[in-house]
Parts: sequence; structure tokens; C-alpha cells
Amino acid sequence: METRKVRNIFMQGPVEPGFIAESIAKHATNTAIGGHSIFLGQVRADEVNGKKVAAIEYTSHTEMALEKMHEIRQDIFAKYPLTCMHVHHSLGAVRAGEICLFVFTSSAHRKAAIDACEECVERIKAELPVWGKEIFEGEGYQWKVNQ
Amino acid sequence: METRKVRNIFMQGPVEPGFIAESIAKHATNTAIGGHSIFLGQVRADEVNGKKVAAIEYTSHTEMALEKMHEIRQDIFAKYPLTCMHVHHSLGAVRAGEICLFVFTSSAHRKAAIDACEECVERIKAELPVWGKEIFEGEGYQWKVNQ
Amino acid sequence: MIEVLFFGQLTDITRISSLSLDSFSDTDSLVSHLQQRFPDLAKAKYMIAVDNHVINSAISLKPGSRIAFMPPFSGG
Amino acid sequence: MIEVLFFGQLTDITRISSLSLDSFSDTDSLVSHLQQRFPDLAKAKYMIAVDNHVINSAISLKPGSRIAFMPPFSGG
Repeated sequence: METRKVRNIFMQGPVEPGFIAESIAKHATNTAIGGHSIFLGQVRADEVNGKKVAAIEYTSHTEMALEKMHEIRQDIFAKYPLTCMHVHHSLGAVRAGEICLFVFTSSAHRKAAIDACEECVERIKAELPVWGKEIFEGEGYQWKVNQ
Repeated sequence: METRKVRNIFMQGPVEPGFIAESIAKHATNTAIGGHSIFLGQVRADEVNGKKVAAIEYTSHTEMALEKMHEIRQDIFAKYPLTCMHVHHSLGAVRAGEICLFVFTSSAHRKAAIDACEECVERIKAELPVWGKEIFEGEGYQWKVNQ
Repeated sequence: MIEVLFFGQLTDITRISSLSLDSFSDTDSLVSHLQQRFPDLAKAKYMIAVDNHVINSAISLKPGSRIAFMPPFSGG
Repeated sequence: MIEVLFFGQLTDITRISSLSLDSFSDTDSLVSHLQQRFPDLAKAKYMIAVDNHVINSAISLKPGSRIAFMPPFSGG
């Protein structure tokens, strides 16, 4: 059902809502699915010393990130009875209010999709060699720190 | 930020992917949001004694369901630091592969949105007076039983 | 008058989804009446809500009450 | 030759994102060399990956190795 080859998760710029809708619509033909869980990361306009984040610029060690993502995918498919799992992460500039991460899991019964989605998000944030540079309105920047 | 009045969660027929996309897009103006969690329930074409589920027809004790949903909403807002929460449930016929439930939570940091979304889904399934009649291909039906 | 509502698989037994009846003093006497009219109701699994609140034991009924007979929920 | 890559805030120190160097026997000698060239690197927090695998202690290097210097991840 699910090919397990290394696949690209990166896309330039934000994840558009229309892209998410298309991705959801594609699953209508898989009538074994009973539940989908989706996580979306959105860029916050945080204020730091009176300066406001206008955008985050993402860079990655792409080759290593894709290998690591493949490993995460294999672990998660081994652990949960998923029908499918899709991950998309932005590179380049994503403005405040736009979406930079889209994780989408599906399963026959909801629990697997929900748990797998959360675990996937946590592992992406902790393990993928990706960096965010928070660009302030006006000028200046700071490097994003994950909690 | 969030009005706490009783609101309608029911819509006739399936939740369309385009509707979900619009709902996501509306949140781009709220730049305090850092994470969204979405659950989608999809009608499965289960096979029962050789008969295949073609659709589920949903009915509800609507007035009571909306009051209960209001209570769930208040509990969840009291428990989690959410920016917003949206729930849509189908009434009438939803065909296999179509979406019958859309739960959407947002928060500054991901944990609140993820936990609130899952809790909301569990409570909806357990506490809302809604019934699903599984209509088989050809003829016949059975009443859906929640796990 | 009171309003009685049936939901889900209970409508397979009652063949109707609502019913207006003269007032009953309490839910127990209403249930007895309904079980005579719809014998299979005695075997069915359901909760009762009066005016949108689930009751755990018999309560008295007032004119205008809406009494809902609800099998286990199966939304989502 | 080996290829050295710098990511995230490390590029604020190095001002370059990659570098080709003659081979070094191991990662320790490479790090010493880079710290001479970019003194602030000694104060920075980073992990090293050789050919896409994070290392926890010094390992020997082969010609063609790609050595990545990576500050804490901040994707998502």
C-alpha cells in the first residue's frame, strides 16, 4: 500500500490551504480510512524586544533531513497501523500567518492516526536538520529556538 | 477573543475539502497562532456479512447536541490555552470516502491544540446525541456502534 | 401534553420519531405506557433525556416536557 | 578533499555555508583547524554529522567525506 522509499518533504515557500484541501480530497478513494489527523505549523508574529517577526526563513541539510525523515516514517509505520502519512515542510521565506509544516496521517480507526501524527511532529521538530531564521519587520533577525 | 454562545455545528451532507481549506485560510490573520490540530472523520466502506457500507445517514437530537457541545467547548477552553476551536458534524447522508466530522483547534504552542483536539473528538463521539445508520450497497442497513 | 422523541435504532421499534401524549406524572409511568404500546422497547438499550438533560432515575414530568429516548450514541 | 557545511547561526560566524578542504585525518583535527580560522566557533553549540550521520566522538575522515556543523534544530 505504502512505498517506503525516500521522498521529498520540502517545498519552497508556505504550504497553501488549497494544497491541503487537494491532499485531503485524494484520500476519498481510500474507503478503508476512518480517521485523519493533521497538524499544521503556522508562523507566529512573536514580539522580541519590541520587534515583530515578519517571516521565518527556513534552511535545511536537505539530504540528511530526507534520510532522517525516511527513518522516522519507517519507525512510525512499524509502530502504528497507518494507511498513509504525508509530511510537507517549507524552505525559504514563510510570512507570519502562513503555514510552514503539514503532517497528515490516516488510519482505519482514529487512535493510530492521532498518536502517529503527534509523534511525527515531535520527531520532526527534534530530529530534522532544519533551521528557522526569524526575520523582523524593518530590519534584523534572530535564530529560532525550538521548545 | 472567542464568543462562548451556543453555535450550530451541524451541516447537511459531507464536509467538503474546500470548506476545510477556507476554514484554515481564515486563520492566517491570527498571527498569535503557532499550531493547528485537525481531526477528520471519514466514512469507511466496512464489509458486514458480505455487504458493503455505501453511506452513513446521520440524525441527531439537535437541540440537546448543541447544548452539550457548548458545554464541551467551555470545558475545553477552560482546560487548554486555545486561540479557537471549530467543530462541524454532518447530518443526512455521507457516502463512503466522504468526511463526516471536522474538529479544528488552534493555539500559540502546539501541545494545547493537539491535546484539545483529541479530547474534543473523544467527547463528541461519547457525549453528543448523534446516530449513524450504515446504509449498505444494494439494500439493507445497520446502526453504527461507536467503539 | 408532553412530547416524546425516539432516536436511532429505537425508531425501528416505534416506526415513529415523535409522539404527543397527555401528561404523565413521572418518567416511570411514561415508560410503562410506552412499553405496552411498543413491547420491543423493553429489550432495547437506551437513555432518557428530559428537556435535554439525561436522567439517571425517574423524575416527575411537567406539561410541555420533551422526553427523548436515545440509544447509545454513534456520531463522528 | 573533504566538504565542510555550516548551517543556521553558525553561518553568522563563518559567513560561508560550505568549504572544500584538503583531507584531515579525523574530525578533531578538522575542528582545531576551523576554530583557528573562525575563533567564535569554539563558543558555539553544534553537532557534527559525517556523511549524514551524527557523530558522538571523533571519527576518522576519508577523502570525499561531507562534514556538517549543525546548531540545534529549529524546524517546524
